[in-house]
Amino acid sequence: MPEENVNKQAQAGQNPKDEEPRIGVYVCNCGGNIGDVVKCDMVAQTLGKLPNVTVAHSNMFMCSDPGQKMIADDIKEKGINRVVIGACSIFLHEQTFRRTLERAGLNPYLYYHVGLREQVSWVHHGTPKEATEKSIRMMAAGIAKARNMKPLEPVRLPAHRHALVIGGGVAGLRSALDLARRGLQVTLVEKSHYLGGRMAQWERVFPTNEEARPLLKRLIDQVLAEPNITIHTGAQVAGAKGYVGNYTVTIRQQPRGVRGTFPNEQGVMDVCPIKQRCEFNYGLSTRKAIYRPYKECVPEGLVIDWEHCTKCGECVQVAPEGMINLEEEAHEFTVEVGAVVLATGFQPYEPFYGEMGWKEYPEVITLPQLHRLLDDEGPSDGKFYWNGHPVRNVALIHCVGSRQVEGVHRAQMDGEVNNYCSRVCCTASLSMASLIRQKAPDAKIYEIYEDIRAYGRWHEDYYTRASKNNVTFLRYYAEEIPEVRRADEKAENPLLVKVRDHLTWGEEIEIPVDLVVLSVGMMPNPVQDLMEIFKVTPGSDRFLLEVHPKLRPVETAVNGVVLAGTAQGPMNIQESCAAASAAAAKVSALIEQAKVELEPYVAHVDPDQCQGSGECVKVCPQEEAIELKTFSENGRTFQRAVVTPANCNGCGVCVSVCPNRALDVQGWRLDEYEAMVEAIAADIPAWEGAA
Amino acid sequence: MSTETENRSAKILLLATLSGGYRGADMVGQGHMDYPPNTYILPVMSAAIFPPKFYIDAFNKGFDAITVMYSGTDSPYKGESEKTAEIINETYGKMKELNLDPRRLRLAAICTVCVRPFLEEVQRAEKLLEEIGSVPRPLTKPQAVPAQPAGTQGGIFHAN
Amino acid sequence: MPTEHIKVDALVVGGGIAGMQTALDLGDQGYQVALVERQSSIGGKMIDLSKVFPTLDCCSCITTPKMSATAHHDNINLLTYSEIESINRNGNGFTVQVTKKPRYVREDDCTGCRSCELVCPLEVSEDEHEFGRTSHRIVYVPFSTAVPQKAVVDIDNCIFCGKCIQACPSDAIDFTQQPEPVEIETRSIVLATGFETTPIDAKKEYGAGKLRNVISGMMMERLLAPTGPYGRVLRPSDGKMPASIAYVQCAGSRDQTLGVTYCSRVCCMYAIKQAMLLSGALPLAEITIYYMDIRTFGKGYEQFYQNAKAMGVEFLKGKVARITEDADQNPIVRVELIDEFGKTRVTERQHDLVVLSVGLLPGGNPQAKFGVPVGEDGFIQVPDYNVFPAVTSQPGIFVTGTALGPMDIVDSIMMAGAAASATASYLESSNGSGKEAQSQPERSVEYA
Amino acid sequence: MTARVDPQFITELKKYGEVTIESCFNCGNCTAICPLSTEETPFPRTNLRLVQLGLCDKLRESLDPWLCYYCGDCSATCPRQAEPGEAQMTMRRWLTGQYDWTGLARLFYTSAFWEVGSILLVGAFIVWMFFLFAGPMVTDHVALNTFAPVERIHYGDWVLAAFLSFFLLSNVVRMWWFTVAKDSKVKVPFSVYVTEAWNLIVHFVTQKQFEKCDEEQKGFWQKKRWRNHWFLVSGYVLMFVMVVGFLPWFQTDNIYPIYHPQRWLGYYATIVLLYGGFDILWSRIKKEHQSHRFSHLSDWIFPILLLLTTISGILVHTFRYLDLPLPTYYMYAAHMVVLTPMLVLEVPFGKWSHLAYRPLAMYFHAAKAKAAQLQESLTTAPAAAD
Repeated sequence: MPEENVNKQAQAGQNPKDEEPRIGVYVCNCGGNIGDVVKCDMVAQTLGKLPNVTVAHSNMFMCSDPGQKMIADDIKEKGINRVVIGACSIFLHEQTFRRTLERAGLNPYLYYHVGLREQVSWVHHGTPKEATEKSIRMMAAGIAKARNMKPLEPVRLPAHRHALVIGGGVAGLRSALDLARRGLQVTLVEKSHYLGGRMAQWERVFPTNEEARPLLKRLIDQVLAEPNITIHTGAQVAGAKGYVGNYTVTIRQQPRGVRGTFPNEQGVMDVCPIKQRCEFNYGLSTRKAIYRPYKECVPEGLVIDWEHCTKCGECVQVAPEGMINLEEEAHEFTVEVGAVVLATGFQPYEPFYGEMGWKEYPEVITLPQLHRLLDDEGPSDGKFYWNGHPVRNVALIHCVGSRQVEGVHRAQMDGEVNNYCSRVCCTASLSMASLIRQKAPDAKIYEIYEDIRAYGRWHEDYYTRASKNNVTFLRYYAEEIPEVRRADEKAENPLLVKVRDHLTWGEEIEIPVDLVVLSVGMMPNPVQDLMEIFKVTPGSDRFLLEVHPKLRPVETAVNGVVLAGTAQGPMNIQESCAAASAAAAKVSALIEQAKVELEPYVAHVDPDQCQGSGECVKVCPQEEAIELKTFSENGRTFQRAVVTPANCNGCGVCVSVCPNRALDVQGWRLDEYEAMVEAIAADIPAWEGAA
Repeated sequence: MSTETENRSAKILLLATLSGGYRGADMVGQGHMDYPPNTYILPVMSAAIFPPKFYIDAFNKGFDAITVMYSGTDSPYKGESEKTAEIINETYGKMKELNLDPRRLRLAAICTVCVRPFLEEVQRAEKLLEEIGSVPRPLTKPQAVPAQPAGTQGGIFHAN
Repeated sequence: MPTEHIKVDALVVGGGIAGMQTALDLGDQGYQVALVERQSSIGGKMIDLSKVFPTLDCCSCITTPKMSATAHHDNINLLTYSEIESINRNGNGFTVQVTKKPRYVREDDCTGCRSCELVCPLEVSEDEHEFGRTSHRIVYVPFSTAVPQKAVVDIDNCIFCGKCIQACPSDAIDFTQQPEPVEIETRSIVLATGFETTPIDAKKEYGAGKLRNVISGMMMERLLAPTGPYGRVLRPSDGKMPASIAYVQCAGSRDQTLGVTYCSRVCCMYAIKQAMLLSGALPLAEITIYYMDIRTFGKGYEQFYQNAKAMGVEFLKGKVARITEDADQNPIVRVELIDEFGKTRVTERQHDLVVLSVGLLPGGNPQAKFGVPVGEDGFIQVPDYNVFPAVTSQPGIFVTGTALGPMDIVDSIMMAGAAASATASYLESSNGSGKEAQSQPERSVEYA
Repeated sequence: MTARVDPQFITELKKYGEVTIESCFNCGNCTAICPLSTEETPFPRTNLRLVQLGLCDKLRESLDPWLCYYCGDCSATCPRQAEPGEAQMTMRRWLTGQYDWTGLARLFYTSAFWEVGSILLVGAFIVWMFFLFAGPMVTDHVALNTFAPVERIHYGDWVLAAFLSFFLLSNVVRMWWFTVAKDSKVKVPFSVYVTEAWNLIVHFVTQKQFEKCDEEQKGFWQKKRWRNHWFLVSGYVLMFVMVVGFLPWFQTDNIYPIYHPQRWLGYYATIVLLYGGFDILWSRIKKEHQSHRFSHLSDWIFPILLLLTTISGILVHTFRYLDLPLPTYYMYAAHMVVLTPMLVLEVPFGKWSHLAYRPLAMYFHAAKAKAAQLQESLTTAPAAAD
């Protein structure tokens, strides 16, 4: 923290412009959103009579250019030095109007925003008169605060031109690449021991029909070629300290146990006595405790599954000397970064036991498993076989784990059903249907769906092509999910799917099949730990929440932490890449200049009031945010509290304990609140609400 | 009925944190749900800045119920939730001295998407005021002024 | 007239939401950006909309700050009412010839006070179906939230009475204005050329645009917008408040007879959004949405759809085959429906107003002007759609927003970020600074 | 009741003609655009769906494909260009094959070899018959009744009529069996067959459903397809009646005066047959109308035979006028060679049969509807009395 900034802070607080408040009050109709309920003209008129209010206007759109111009003109021409605006939510336009003030030459913090839309007109539409009165009181409170407001300067901090990308899937890789090419340092951490995430497990990606892994490989190669990117696989974030521009992140890396590659890898795997479910193939095959995640995985080479390894040492015997070290320990290190990209990805929905026959019948698999099954490098070498027999009849059931209905579907652990659409499963299923047709030209393929959501560019072509490929479509009613059951002993096909088909006027259709594929939806990867570390929050669908879906779709409420890819919600590869790039653009804009500006909402000590009681230091929960310093003046030494703004997050705990009222959080001062409370409770001058 | 009485109906103050309750309140607005207009929401960065005196003063100035809507343990501020709870507890003590029903002050954890809990909190406060009426002002120690019986709002205002 | 020269890092073509956001994302990173918009105000299609799904935010409230921020950004040079004439590759950069069309109002002097508009004696109506901004005076400020807030003269209809010249307090009217050439030297170009909607007369079976009470979704946006023509929802033929409104989905998408095979991606959501707004504006109206598949795929969209259902909006599965009208000009739709008992029937249902959920068609002609290839659907085709969606086959030219295919606003804003990132990567690379051409992996990709 | 599906059925149907309805995504546009589809009887999507799912028993029991007169609107407006119109045409061929117990119809539709071969065979048979039974060729003047004595030809006609009636009727009975008798939902009482019989006549005579097809056009002369078809049928029926019923009156060596009705009727029938036959072939060549874009072999054979019959008939007539005996006799024989397969093969097994099945389908459909109505009134009547 450079000293001059602290001084500037202190100055800003200590020497407010000593001038009479001249307050400009503006009431926005919001194109009727507010104006239809609240009589904005009357609000402005009434407020105009309050002391210190120089102008009071109402306008159709305050946020529009003419609206903003009106404010700027008043500042310049009428000497307005405080602005109070009643408009939509503070989260939408506080910044907009601050910039207006700034452009007009006024300190942007001499502004107070009253939410008249979300908190008045939209919730009191039945009582317009009371809503108008409430608007007046809320605005009057704003005016009261404005009278006491002081100009503030943002805290300017140096920032590391270094970003941390968490997650080495396609979104993380894409973000890292963009950031690095922009000239920023990037640290990429990936929990597993290989890069590529879920995309590596796909057989093919739509809408280009490219094979997934070669496409991914090209991206990984580009990432590896960037000198600015440092990659840590097997690594997880263990903790973080700091703030935007200046995070110190602790990373814990699991060892691979194997150093590099060597020729006899297969032999090493063969001797390992431990057999485990292979996650890469979604359990369709097994692997050893020393294994290669998949054939062309990056980084190459074997990995030890520490959880299941018994350290029997068989592999060490077979491997070349020194290549395997079973005693390797996890280690921790820290990186200093300016911003964090969360690209933590998704996991496929795991159906409940018995949900459409899942786990109850071995012939029921999920769509990700089908990807593995049809993959030439998959457990059946790409042959469409199940249990050793060619699959001749297959049904793909859509919306398993998506678009769930309360009361029809079983809820997750948190009591909620997945009522969202997972976006990718329709086209993914359709593309798989065409792939099945290629592999098994005579197979009977059924797609059992609610709505076909082939929304994206070229997606509809998959639907058309599946139809032309003689895939039979059946449409089920949301309330009546298809039933999967065991066929008779003698039946040719092991399973029966029963659907009430909307397209066949509600007829009940029975389909004998060899394999049922559940098109499972997406769920976010469990990242509770990261949410706690970075203080980001999930939405009601459990995916990480953006600030505003339209205005700021990749940013979180925490400055310096952005979202990329499916951590935020279901997306396909193209959308993940676009989102990841957008996240990179935001990070670049934030830290590219090697400095970050922060809101000045930090604790401030009034040295005249402070008696050096030290109460504040005792309660401060932040490290090195406030301390007692000894000063000497005129031969008298005394102690005063001093704040380090970069470390203070403005929690205000110190404010409430100060016996001398010497402390305040800048911008949110206690005396301002007292004035606001008084203003709301006070009588309204010349209020003619009854008229 | 005089305009004064009509204007000075019971008032509820909601101190809502910008990272929690205030967004929740916005969410209620976006859902176009309805709640009574005598609720006044003030945005606060952190609920821990208010000393007990602030609450007592607010009751004195004309509020009849106060709900602090903070983010609870989800708060972005370390220490906010414990400290706030501490302060509120301390305030209860002072309210008792002033013969103020402690139910008038509540601390509620309201998240950014807590639409239903928000509405429930508002309803609870409304119901409480229906039951126990407005705050008798000015606030004094119980021995000075006998407890006001719960009556109509207008009656209380006239009494003052 | 001397040619004005501008030198920038990136030229953004199109001032809709995608173009504005790309310009902002580039400008925020410190690059110099020029934004060229053909219309007299930026804002694109988005500024015409009423509210946005799924948050139901007022659309103006979201767009105007972006417009304002774009216009006021230190690093963004805004050229409205300007056409790109030609582009020439110049080393690794481009020289772009732009013509600033004459507004017949000096931009620097005009304060947007509208005094001229008040005295102008003539009013012209735009296309009857585009009752967006119904009619305007000959000299007018395009709309109340236009950026820049400057008047423009509709010279073809002007009778040169001179009243505006007298009325203008800042002497800004200038009938002698000529097209101004501007030369932009740029290192990169981002195409945000946007989309058009399916013309209302595209489909013969839907009345070929002759049925007065059959309107497009875009027109309904205007009816619902606070700045709309009537301030409320009235039907065009007789100004009656419609008691029954029907939405015909896929009226311009997924229909090979129109040559459009793709899904336009936004129509389901905008129909549902309008239905919700209508049930607020006309609480007694019955709203029916005839659909083939409801595609509410985005974040929060499915819940939005379920909310609409719960609010009583009727969703009926069936493609409307024909729309006719009765003697009172009430539209009648003919459709095959499967009822809840599973019986299928053909039925004719009369409504007061029918809204065609028209689709998205490619806007502009990026292939001819910029030499970027387009796909069969007419939207720009890129070599690596999945991983580098914003990078075109022309080095230094990037694409964003609906120029790349139908998208909603969220996806456009995401895409804008992606285009900004791709452009920044290019500008930072040796290619962008003029050493060697950027090489894209050459490979043939089969699309769908 | 649960239905089992068979997606392979469509490949079976494809043998009967151009079928691309696997592309159909069941939007229902075809049904709603169809001018003949009604609230109670929606089609063609219902038929398409039966084919997609391979519910062939249900398709066999359905009358719906016959209700379509192929205006082609469904195909023209189909958003997926799945050609529902042509699929229905194909379904009609398939149904004809299903009704026909001999299996010939199926062979003719699915094999060009059988279709053409059998025509040649019948033609050869007629040539052989001429060798066996033809009279002497008088060469100084035309004496057709000496070469082909009218009573022998008339006997032949009757045999031929009996032959084709037997097959046609037996197929019609099977049609009734599949579509009416097997329908468990409705039992048609005998009285209804009688009261609804007028449907058969009306639809046969007026082809009025066809008229509805050209919905957008108004007036008899504007509705070209219906008008031409109606003329064609009238000429055909007239000719058939004259030849089979009144041959001695029609085939005569006396030339009647120009005002005689025999000549008028003959000329009328000839002109409309000639025009109709040409019109069909020309449209099919030009593919101008939606319904002519796809042509199955069977669509060609019948009009070609019809046209050849007409042309040869005209030539017989002309040669006789010109008093050219030998050309008249040879042409007469040729006339018989094309006429016979047209009647024997096309009427019960081929394209012609739709002329019978369509009005019958309308009749059965009306009868079933009436019966269903009666059943309903019986079940609801006591309830109403309560």
